[in-house]
Amino acid sequence: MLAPSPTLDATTTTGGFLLVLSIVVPVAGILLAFVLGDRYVRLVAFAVIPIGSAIAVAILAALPQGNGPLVYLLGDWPPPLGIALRADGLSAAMLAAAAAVICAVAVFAAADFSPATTETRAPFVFWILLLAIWGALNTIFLGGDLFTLYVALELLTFAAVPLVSLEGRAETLRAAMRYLLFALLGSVLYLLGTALLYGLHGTLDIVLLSRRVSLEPAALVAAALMTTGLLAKTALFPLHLWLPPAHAGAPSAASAILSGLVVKGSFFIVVRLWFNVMPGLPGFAAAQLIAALGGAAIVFGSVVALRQERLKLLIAYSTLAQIGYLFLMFPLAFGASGRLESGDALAGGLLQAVSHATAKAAMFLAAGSIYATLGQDRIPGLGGAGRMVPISVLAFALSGLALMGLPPGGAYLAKELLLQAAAEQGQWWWAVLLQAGGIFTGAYVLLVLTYAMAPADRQTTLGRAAPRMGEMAALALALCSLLLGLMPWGAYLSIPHGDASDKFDLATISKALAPLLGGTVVAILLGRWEPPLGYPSRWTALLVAVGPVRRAALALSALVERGDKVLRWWPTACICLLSLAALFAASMRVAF
Amino acid sequence: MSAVTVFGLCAAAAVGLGLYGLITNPQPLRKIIAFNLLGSGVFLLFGVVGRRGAAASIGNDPVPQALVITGVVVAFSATALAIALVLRLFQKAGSTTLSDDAPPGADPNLPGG
Amino acid sequence: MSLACDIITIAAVSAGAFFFLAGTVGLLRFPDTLTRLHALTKADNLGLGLVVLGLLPQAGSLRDGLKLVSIWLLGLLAGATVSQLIARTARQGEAAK
Amino acid sequence: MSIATIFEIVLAAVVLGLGIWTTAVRETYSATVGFVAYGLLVALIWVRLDAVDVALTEAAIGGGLGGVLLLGAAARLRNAELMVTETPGKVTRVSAAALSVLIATALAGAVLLLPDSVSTLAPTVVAHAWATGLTNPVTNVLMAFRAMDTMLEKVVLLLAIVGVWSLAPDSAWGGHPGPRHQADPNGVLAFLARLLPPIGIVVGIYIFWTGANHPGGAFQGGAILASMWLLAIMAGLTDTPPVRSRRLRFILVAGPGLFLIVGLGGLCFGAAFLAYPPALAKPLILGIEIAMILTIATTLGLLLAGAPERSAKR
Repeated sequence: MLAPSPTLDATTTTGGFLLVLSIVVPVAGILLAFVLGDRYVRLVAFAVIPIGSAIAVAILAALPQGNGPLVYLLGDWPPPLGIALRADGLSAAMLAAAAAVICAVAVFAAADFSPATTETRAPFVFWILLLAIWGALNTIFLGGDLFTLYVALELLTFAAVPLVSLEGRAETLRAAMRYLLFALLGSVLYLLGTALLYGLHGTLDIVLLSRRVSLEPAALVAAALMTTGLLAKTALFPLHLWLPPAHAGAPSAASAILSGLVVKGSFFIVVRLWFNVMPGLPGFAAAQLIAALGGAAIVFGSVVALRQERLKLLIAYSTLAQIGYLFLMFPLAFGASGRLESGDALAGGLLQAVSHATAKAAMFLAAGSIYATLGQDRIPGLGGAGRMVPISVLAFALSGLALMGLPPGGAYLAKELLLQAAAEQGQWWWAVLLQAGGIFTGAYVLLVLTYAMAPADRQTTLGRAAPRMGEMAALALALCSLLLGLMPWGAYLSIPHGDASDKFDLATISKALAPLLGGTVVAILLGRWEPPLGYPSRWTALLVAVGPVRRAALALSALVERGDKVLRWWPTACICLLSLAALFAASMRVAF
Repeated sequence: MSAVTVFGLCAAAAVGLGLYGLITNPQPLRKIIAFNLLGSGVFLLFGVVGRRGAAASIGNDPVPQALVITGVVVAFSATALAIALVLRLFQKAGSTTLSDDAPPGADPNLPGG
Repeated sequence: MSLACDIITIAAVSAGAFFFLAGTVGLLRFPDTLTRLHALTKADNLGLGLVVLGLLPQAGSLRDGLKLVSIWLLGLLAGATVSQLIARTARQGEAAK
Repeated sequence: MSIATIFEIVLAAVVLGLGIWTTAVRETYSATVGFVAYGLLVALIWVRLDAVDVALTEAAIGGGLGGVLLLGAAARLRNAELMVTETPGKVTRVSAAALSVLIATALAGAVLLLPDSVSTLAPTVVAHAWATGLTNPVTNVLMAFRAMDTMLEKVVLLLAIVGVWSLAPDSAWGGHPGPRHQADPNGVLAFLARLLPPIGIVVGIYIFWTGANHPGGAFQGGAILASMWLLAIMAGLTDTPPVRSRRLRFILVAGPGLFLIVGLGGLCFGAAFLAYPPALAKPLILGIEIAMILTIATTLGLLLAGAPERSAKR
């Protein structure tokens, strides 16, 4: 992260206009697509996406040339009166990730949502909302004002909810409704916090606030409310009631966007809030609390994921676990003193977010192709997928490897940075969770691959052939995630040199093997389904040998699943939300 | 007691009421109404904050006022979208319950698509 | 002059408030829709009219006065239409029973 | 204690009483009616807080259009209420109440304990009013200093329309939103729908026009225009336009579109994106607002009408 230099905050820097364009171009696309309608909707999206991506690349290129963040003052009004857009390394990384995912999803969806000669509902809605999500995310990554961020968050919600219910079935409508209501609750809590902060300091500008915020009761209440509100929108355990049905019920292209990008929007604002707006406020206890929720999410989400019968639900629950993973960086970055200590950990966390965005989107796209070809996505019925849609299965496997944290993936580099920070600060318990996260990911990826590589138990294909372009888009995105560790991140995130993944020695290999081997064990213990036909009898013998342990493990995981049902009940989730707000306020109080 | 105190308390109470209603009311439409109560409480809080900032012969800081007007529009759009969803859900499923159909502990439903 | 104005204001607004009070009590206490409507329209027509009448002497300019009167007229119009509609719906509801 | 304070306390108590009633009453329809009354009284609170712009908005939305929206939904959902829905148990209710009280108390404490050194932008806003030539400070903030928020908010409205439309059945896409209203052409409603709109349109435009220098503005005026349109629709005098109508689509993006174009003009030829040259500021802002009032009125009307239900006649 580049340190914001105080003198540069209040003037527009050269190249600042790029920030405006990265918001304005998708917005213009929305308006144009809405007016033209008919078969032009997709055309407009395809015209806007390359331009927007070029702008993201231009920002990436422009940032290292200045000595500080890019700044643009909207209307030439300096804060606190006006609104500033700012791009630091974090924003640039997220902008690039968003552009990559949007491009891949657009290629994937080109066939699914191709407009007919007369206008039809689904393509019209999908392409407009895709551009809307992009515009909203760019605003979130660049916005320098807490209220602008609120409007952008709402823009994101309004774009995401109709995507969930695009297919119009009753259960997707129900999922969309729960998502909308819970997200609205989250954003209202965020807005409450903004009101208090304005009352305290008379500004909502992030840089100005960071200089003014001090330890006051009202600031604590504001920080706690805003954090919990954003966590509800991010679906951090136990506030995940809306996520699994919403992400699993949406069309695959939409699921990829929702899971890969939309939850990162509110996550990014949490990061801004904790690291930029009020770095002195949260403190040790609150950082431990937020990461504890993350740890719980990893264990809980992974165990429930392993019990899912449908592939898309499995991936949705895995998103839940991966979201938890993102929050492990908080205590490592803040350190025992409660001050921002390790920029490495922050860089690791953001890198994790970027690599999850790409890998998870690739995974959903691959699952979408598999689903379309097989006509269903029951995991025990995946047999034959390896032959029918080899590219998609490969994309699934590669994105799985990237998520597990295998070199040279972005997640690998992120995990190394976080482990290093954990070792330096003696917070070994987070190191354990970091490894556990990789192992659990290994478990469900291996589980799915085992069935996908098995021979088909029937010859007929029920669905239609997946379009080749879509499969390639998923593969490209998965490769992108797997190669993230090789990118020159130094200019954007504070990553120490010499840590790059060009040393493939024994230690690296053993690190790579740990999630695979551990994952196999976990998959055997917690996988619910009978092994697929045609597998060697040794496999069955092994299952018999570990029978009692496996039964116990399965009973335990059944219990966890029942717990998930309770937590996903509306009143329980809301009560958890309010309790968390109280807990955060209390833990922040402890800190000083 | 000044207007700031009275209405500040009123705003906080409206937030509390809205939260309670949002949690405990089972019907989506009632949840939407509760969300609007909650929202109006938050907006009033902005108003109280702005009233404290009365200066330069303006009775209420114009910036929070502008934020509230924007917020009211957003909240209204949210209400409209939520109501359209509820109506469509009712039309499609014949009920407006938000909970999953599967009873707790049972296997998840087989694919519906 | 201003004293006379104030007296008119106090008298008329108080009378208006009384009609509003009476109308509200009627709305809450009367047994069926039609009688309740009767109470309500009294509050609208007379109460609002008297309040507007009382405020007229306090109006700063002719424009403000016109605004006040038009508020009363619009209130009358809306009240009359809505009570008509409610009464009609109520009668249909009775006929259906 | 002055009379004003007593009035304020009574007002707050009545508002809260209505809020409690709205939350606690059994029937959804009653709750809706309670909420409409609540919204209107909250507008009075805004007047007492000396925020007349917000009061107008709150009255138009909280009590007005929002009320119509909720009442319409409650009427259509009457049958749904008969079905048994899972009511949370006592433990849940008590803990929910306890937590809500806790949060409300914390908030009340936070507000009342705000430091005495008041932080406000009011003097800054007034000091920069020269830049636009408008004297209503709220309009200045909305249209100049925080113009980005206002533009994005218009995009939010557009997305709400897309979201509502997306709920249409595939067969009805492109058709008319909402049910076709039938009313006795010689009845009272039709009479009112002929008599009121001319007055309403004048009032709406007045509120919009006066917004440059006095409380009012595009949104408040647009809400009144929208309600006049809805009245005509409900009286069966006119129908909602089919959603595939190109002209309708154009009106719906006119506001944010013009905003964007003016903003880009500032980026290319002026000081910055969304910066107005001082000499042209007033006409530019008024131009954007004229486009916006059309967009807002149409958007609000269509949000109330709902998803397309009837396919357009070919």
